[in-house]
Amino acid sequence: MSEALIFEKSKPGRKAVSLPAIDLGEEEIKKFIPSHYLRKTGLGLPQVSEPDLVRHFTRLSQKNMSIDTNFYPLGSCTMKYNPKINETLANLPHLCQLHPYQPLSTIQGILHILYETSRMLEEISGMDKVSLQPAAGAHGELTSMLMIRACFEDKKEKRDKILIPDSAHGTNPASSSLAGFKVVKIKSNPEGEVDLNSLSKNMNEEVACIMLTVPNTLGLFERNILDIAEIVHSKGGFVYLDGANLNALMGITKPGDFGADIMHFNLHKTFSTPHGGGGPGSGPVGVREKLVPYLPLPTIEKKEDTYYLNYQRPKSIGKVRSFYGNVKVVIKAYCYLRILGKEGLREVSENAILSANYIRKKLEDCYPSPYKGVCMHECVLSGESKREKGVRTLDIAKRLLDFGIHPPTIYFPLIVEEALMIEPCETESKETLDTFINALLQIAKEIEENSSLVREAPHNTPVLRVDEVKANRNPRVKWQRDK
Amino acid sequence: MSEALIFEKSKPGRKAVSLPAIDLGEEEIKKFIPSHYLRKTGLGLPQVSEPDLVRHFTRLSQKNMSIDTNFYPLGSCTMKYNPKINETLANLPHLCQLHPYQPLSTIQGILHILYETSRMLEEISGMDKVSLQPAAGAHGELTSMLMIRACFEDKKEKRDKILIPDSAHGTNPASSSLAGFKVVKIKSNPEGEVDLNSLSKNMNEEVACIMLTVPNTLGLFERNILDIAEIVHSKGGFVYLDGANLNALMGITKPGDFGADIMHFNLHKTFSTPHGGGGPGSGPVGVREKLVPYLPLPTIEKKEDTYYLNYQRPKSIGKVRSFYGNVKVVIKAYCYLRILGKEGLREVSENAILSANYIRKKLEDCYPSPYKGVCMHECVLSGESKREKGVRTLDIAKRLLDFGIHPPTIYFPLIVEEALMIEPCETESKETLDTFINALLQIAKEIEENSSLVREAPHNTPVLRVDEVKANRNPRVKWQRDK
Amino acid sequence: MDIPYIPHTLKDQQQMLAEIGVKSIEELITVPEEIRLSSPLKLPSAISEMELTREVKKLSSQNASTEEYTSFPGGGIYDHFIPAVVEHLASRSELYTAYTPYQAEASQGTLQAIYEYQTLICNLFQMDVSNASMYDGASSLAEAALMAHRLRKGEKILVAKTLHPEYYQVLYTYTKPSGIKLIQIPYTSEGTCDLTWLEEKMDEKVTGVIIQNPNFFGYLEHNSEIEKIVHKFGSLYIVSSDPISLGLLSSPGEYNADIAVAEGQPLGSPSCLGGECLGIFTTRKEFLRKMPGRIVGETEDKEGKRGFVLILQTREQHIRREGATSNICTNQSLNALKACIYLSCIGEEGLKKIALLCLKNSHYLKEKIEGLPGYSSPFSAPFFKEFVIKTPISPEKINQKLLEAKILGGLDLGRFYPELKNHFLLCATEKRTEKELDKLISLLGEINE
Amino acid sequence: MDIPYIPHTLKDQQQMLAEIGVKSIEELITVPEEIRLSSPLKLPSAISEMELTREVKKLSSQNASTEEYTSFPGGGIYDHFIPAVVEHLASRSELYTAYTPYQAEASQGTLQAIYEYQTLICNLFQMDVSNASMYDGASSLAEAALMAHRLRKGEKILVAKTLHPEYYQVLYTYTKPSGIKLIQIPYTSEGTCDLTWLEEKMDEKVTGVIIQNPNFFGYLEHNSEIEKIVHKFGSLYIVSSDPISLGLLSSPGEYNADIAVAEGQPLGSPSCLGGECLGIFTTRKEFLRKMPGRIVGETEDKEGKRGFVLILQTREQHIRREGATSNICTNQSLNALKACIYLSCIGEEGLKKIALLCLKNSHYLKEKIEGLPGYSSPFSAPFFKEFVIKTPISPEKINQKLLEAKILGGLDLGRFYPELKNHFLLCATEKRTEKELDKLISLLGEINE
Ligand SMILES: Cc1ncc(COP(=O)(O)O)c(C=O)c1O
Ligand SMILES: Cc1ncc(COP(=O)(O)O)c(C=O)c1O
Repeated sequence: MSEALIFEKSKPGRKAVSLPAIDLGEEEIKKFIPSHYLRKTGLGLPQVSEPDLVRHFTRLSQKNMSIDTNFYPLGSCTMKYNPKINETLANLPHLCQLHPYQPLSTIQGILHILYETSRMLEEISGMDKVSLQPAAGAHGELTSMLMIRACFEDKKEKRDKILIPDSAHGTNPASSSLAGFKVVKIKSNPEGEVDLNSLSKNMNEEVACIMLTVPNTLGLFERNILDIAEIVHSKGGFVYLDGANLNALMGITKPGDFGADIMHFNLHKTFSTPHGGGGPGSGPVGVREKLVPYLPLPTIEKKEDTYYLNYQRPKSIGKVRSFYGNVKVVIKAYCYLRILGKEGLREVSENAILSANYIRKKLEDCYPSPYKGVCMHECVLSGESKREKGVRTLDIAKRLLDFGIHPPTIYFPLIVEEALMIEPCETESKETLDTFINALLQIAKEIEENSSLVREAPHNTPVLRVDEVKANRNPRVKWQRDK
Repeated sequence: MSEALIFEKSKPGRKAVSLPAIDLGEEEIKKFIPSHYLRKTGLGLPQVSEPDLVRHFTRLSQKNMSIDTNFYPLGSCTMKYNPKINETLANLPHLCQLHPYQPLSTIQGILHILYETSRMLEEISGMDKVSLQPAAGAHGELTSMLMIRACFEDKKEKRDKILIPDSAHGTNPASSSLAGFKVVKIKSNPEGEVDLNSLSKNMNEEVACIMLTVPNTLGLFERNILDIAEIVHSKGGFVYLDGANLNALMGITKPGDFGADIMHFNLHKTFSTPHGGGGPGSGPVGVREKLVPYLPLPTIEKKEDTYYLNYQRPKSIGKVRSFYGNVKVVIKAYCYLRILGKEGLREVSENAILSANYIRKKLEDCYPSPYKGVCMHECVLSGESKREKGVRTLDIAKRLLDFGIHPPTIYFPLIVEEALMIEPCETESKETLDTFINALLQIAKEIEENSSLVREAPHNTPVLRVDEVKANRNPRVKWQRDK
Repeated sequence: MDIPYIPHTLKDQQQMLAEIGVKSIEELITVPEEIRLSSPLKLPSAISEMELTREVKKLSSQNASTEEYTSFPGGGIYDHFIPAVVEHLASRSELYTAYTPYQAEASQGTLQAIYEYQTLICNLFQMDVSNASMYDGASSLAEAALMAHRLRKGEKILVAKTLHPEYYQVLYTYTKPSGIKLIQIPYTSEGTCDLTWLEEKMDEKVTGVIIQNPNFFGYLEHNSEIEKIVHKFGSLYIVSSDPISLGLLSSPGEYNADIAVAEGQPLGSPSCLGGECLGIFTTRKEFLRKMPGRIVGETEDKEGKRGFVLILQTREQHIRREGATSNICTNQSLNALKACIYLSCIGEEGLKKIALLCLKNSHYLKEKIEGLPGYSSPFSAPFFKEFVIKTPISPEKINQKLLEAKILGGLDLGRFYPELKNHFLLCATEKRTEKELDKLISLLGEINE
Repeated sequence: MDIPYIPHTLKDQQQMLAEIGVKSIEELITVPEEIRLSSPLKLPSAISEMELTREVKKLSSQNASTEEYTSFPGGGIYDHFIPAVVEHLASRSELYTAYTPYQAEASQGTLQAIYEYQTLICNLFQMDVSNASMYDGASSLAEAALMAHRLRKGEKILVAKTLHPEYYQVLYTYTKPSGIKLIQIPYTSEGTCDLTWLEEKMDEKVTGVIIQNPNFFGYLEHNSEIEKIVHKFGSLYIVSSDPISLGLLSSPGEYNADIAVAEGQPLGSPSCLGGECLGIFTTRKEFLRKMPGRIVGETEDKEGKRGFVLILQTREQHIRREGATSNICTNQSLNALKACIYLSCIGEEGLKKIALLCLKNSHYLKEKIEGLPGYSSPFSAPFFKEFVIKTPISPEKINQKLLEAKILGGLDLGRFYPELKNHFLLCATEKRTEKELDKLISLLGEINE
């Protein structure tokens, strides 16, 4: 059943919460605030009762697929299960009712958590120092590019290019360009890894860094990673690691050990914090020694068992957001790290790799991709072979919805036609993987036998396929009474 | 999609929570506990991962209708909205992590809440003292009948009968008989109220009390209530009030003012605490002065700003449950009473009455009941007129499910054939009532035009109509591996 | 119209009144004039959510909760670990804002969960059938006695003196109208039922024998020996048990109980001053139709799909009325749900682990305390997570001292057993750390006179 | 296999390996030998949920939270009342465990909620369009400056000195690569922007002017006058505003702002050390396609049923890559959801009430404090819920004293403004009671040297 908008449920006089009485008259208000400063018209907020409010959002919630209700193998997003204890603890009043400008003596407990989380991320990544400031992965990228920029400015080197493989995530080029760099695209070789020739040809003293994703977005570990790093380093560039895919590497290898100078983490991926319907995330950056001075303000430091915020860092790029990062997300990551411990993290990565390969193996014949062979934590297949039946990957994705499964990432990475990018995560059982595999095999059969079933999917969702063209042609971005 | 049982998801070795290590060997265990005391076989508990556990119960939850998602006008059950602030506050750690045998000095805050709730219930009902011990309405009834019994034993009067109108709820006779009384049924008159003749005829010195529901289960206020009380009192009997329908009376009249000597409340109805899928509830009992000595143990008392538990009450019927009642439910009722205050309670009842009459008026022509005219907080209609089309009230109820509406109570009260007992509650908007009204009108039309649509309903629920006969013939009350 | 829980606007009201054909709500109120209230209720005025929050938080801070205090009382309510998932899942509002699943098709969530609960409880207790919950352990036991009385008309029920005293009181209240005589079975220096006495007193007029195991003092009853004595006379063997103990100890089913009940609070419900109880009730298959309470059964929908539904409702008050097996209607369904989630979460290995942690902690504590000057252990039977200690001064005084160190001490047994003045009952669950245990031990050591 | 988050049993693993055709997971790891770790990570060992809970609760108790302390700091993060429904509804796990609603048909819950959020924000700010959230108020403002730069290539942006200093710092970091010059607008003794200075400095090379209103000190800027000055030169008027203030004060739309941003934390998110932010971003319709961030639009499904979908994705990084309007991908969607629920709950009348309560409390406080010997009020402009007080001794020392009385004092302005040494910024929201205000006043009275 469709759910009316909250505005359509509004009637003057209804209220959803009781508030204390206030006895301030017009005149008194004007004594405080001259009337030309006052708002002239209504606020345009709805007036509904609490029961209707609750029913509205509860019903809306049921119109979502989510980790807690569905398999959600969205490639590159590491949609792993979000442990409930993390939610409980991160919501403790003494953790989440703290003002950023309270005296340091009154926030030592939470600073401990932030500090220790950084230290653990350093150990996992082989970086020398981690900052928790960035609010998400892309923010971490931007922060990092600004640091690299600052470093070269400091060294008086003019480098304004960044190398980015053609398989990279869109935030990589976007962040680079936001930081004032020009993007140079590096081709992938037929194995789906960085083409060393293309790299060598493009690497020079104008290049500030290469942005690498390891494993890359095809789910493949860059086997020539040491050569890549060598080529870049030898010309004075930095190796930046997009850590979105760290879920493949924990306890197996460290970016710091294979040449990364700087990287970001996605706590909302690898470290199990929920994705919140789009955020908040947290995108800490980690750096090797030489980039430490440029980390954003403030850093959290410890001196004789007391934690403090260090703003005395003259070379820092400054602040990248207000206050100290997405603290609540970090608390959840801390809880995750403590529950898993040193033993658990490697198991996470190993099982993520196992699951991805199981899916790959079972589906690669039916949805062949140009890049074959063993993958890491995710695999990229392709719906290209279905085009001859007039079915596109988009249709396959929509049809999966009818099976109660959230589709993989589609049409990314760009270098695979009709890509299906599948990241199952270690938190999903073999039974769930089998259900998914069977659904995709079943869909392949349907494409053969009755392709319109697939082309017209979904059939069981709260709305059928929505008209995106119409939505974009004449954008309606807010509700208005008479329309 | 159907959800497998949790046992069917189990695999040896999976776990859903991490626990501390324990290093107790077989031998050490036997040092503490001789082996013949030890369990010989497995526990039969499932082994699932936390992600699978969470997904299981989350999906199950979506298979329910509930107040937070649907209109739920279950007559006699007062399915009103359950305010969220009550949930939040009742779950405060300092309220719900308390041991019943802690020193009194360490539980003064919660005793205050319990004490004040009793006082407020006394004022609302006109009773002299309220005990919060009973766990639900039926438990309150039993407690009350035991008190009446104790009182007459005390007075050395032998009275072993209880008068109960034929419209009464099943718990009334069941509780009476549990308390050792014989039940004498009193007929209703054509207006649906207690037949004074039948009452006079049956009232005598063998009768301990009459159990009255006011308004009665037809939603009608007993207009002769004062006469009824007079008849019963004049023969030395007590008037017991089943307070399940108190939502009609708050701030309008008090049971204590119309002759009730003893009564129970349903906090999970009138006072908005959630029904929990069947419980917990809370069924406090209130009494007039003469029955105070018999209240169950302990009572909560106050002496110079200090609260204590009083067990020094020699005439008490004793304990009716362990500890002090369904405390968490009481906290929620306290919150409700504080938010509504004296102003709000009357509005609650008035609006409940308004809504019930609105529904009655709109539907009584289509679903006529033998008892006509203005009702209080609920109305009883009948599907009897639809039988000629081969449709029963059960079918109508099932068809309502397809409209996203939980059906009213059906086949109760017993004195109305094919009863539809509708209690809308003051928390539902006119829009919701109109949706319900239109659905029932629509169903009436369907019965005329295509009655099998109704007879075969529901059509859109997680399961279609379930086979109750089969379920009862060969009861399967637990899952077993090979069946 | 200032109440967030009432959506009717003035205009809504007017429209509805117009439809009904009256001018005011007043006209709809059929309460006779002479009994209508002429003045408003004498209650406090409405306060806002913000003010209420402040008020209740302030009141709550006047309690000493286990959030800040270390807890050692047991006696029927226990400070066990509750995994975070339990609260998260039990707070799904489709579950807690629904009611009794009368309409099966709209209640499969609740019904399946209860069916799973029944299975889990049957498995754990090794009993054939379980109902969907009673009010608490005490009333569950009382209903068991009444059921026994329905099954075997006798004259008396023998009840262990080592049964929780409050359970005994409730049993007494419930059974009084039926005329059943309750006779208490004394305990020995082991801290358990006197078998010789029992053997002597048993005869055909005994409807049933009620035992708690582990008993109120924490000790293990001689369950198999008792079983033989009880069944020799065709009496019913009724047991109240701690569900956590069943992770380690022999189950009621194993020692052939006829009815097994329990307080289910330890399975995922917080202590809440004893106000979040769950009456577990199980019995033999052949007694199914005599059982009190609600029961969920498996069935199929009309297309053959598995579904669940309330069954055997003809036993219940809404159908059988004065002839019902019990008067219970609203039960403790949400606590049963919590138990279901708890047991599914803790799982086969987890419950064993929890039981062992209790065993270890309580035995460590007992050994250390009985080694302290002035303290001793009066009873000799094996125990699970609770035990009795004789104290050098009154438990009340000791507990007062402990309170200053943010410790909630043991339950003063003198309260229920005059002969056990200066004894207290201590409990150490899996939540107690070695540090906490040592702190208690060292404090007790300091208070030896 | 001791991790509750990994379901694979040993047997599962073996079956999967067999299907893949390898013998061990090791064989699947394509990481070159020479960079594989030879020893385990040097991290603490795994602990159990119970132990973690104990640890984190202990750590949390080392903080002084507003659960126990009375809060007077403001400066961008505020202690506003959050109705209980907000947390209840935002904890619906279908909402918080989903991701960006790329698949519209499986995400109508999130999409409709965002659409409602966009509408609520547009209405409150009286702006044409809103995106679906940015990281925080500061980065939102920085993105506004970059957008302005895309729209009007100029040389410099004038920025109020009364803008939150941390926002200024973030603005500086973000705009540096673009070469835009930031020039600060001084403030007058009113505590607001110097209009004479502004008029003087304005020219065609000014891309935009950035104002905060109420400003960082809490005072109201001369927004209409500024607007005239800014638009005279075709510059863009960019405003950062407190959304709560809009319940009472003139909105950015009313005073004709081109881009209005805000920190949305006051709308239903807890303070959380400043770690639960929400970047609100609104602008004019004609700039829609230049806007950063995600946008939800209304459309229809193929049967004509209303549905919602992400629109104008061609602006975004995953399509436009280096040419995108922003690099943002993951945003603060859950906080936008909270704002949506908060505003729907508080409603039309509620937000006005909240604003008035803030107004009343803060003015009461200010009047009383400036009456105390040694304290004075340096600025004269009207203010909303925050204001500046000159203190007789250093704010740090005052706050230390207040802390002993469980009060969190004002923000020491010397930290950001050397000229405002011995001044602090106090905030009184609707949550402050008269008693709390009086306590602060009386304590301040005691610390007048
Ligand atoms: C490979 C890769 N890099 C970077 C990002 C950006 O991270 P965020 O969304 O946290 O900004 C993503 C996000 O999906 C990604 O998959
Ligand atoms: C009229 C009436 N009386 C008594 C009861 C029994 O109350 P409870 O279910 O709380 O035991 C009910 C419950 O529905 C009822 O409707």
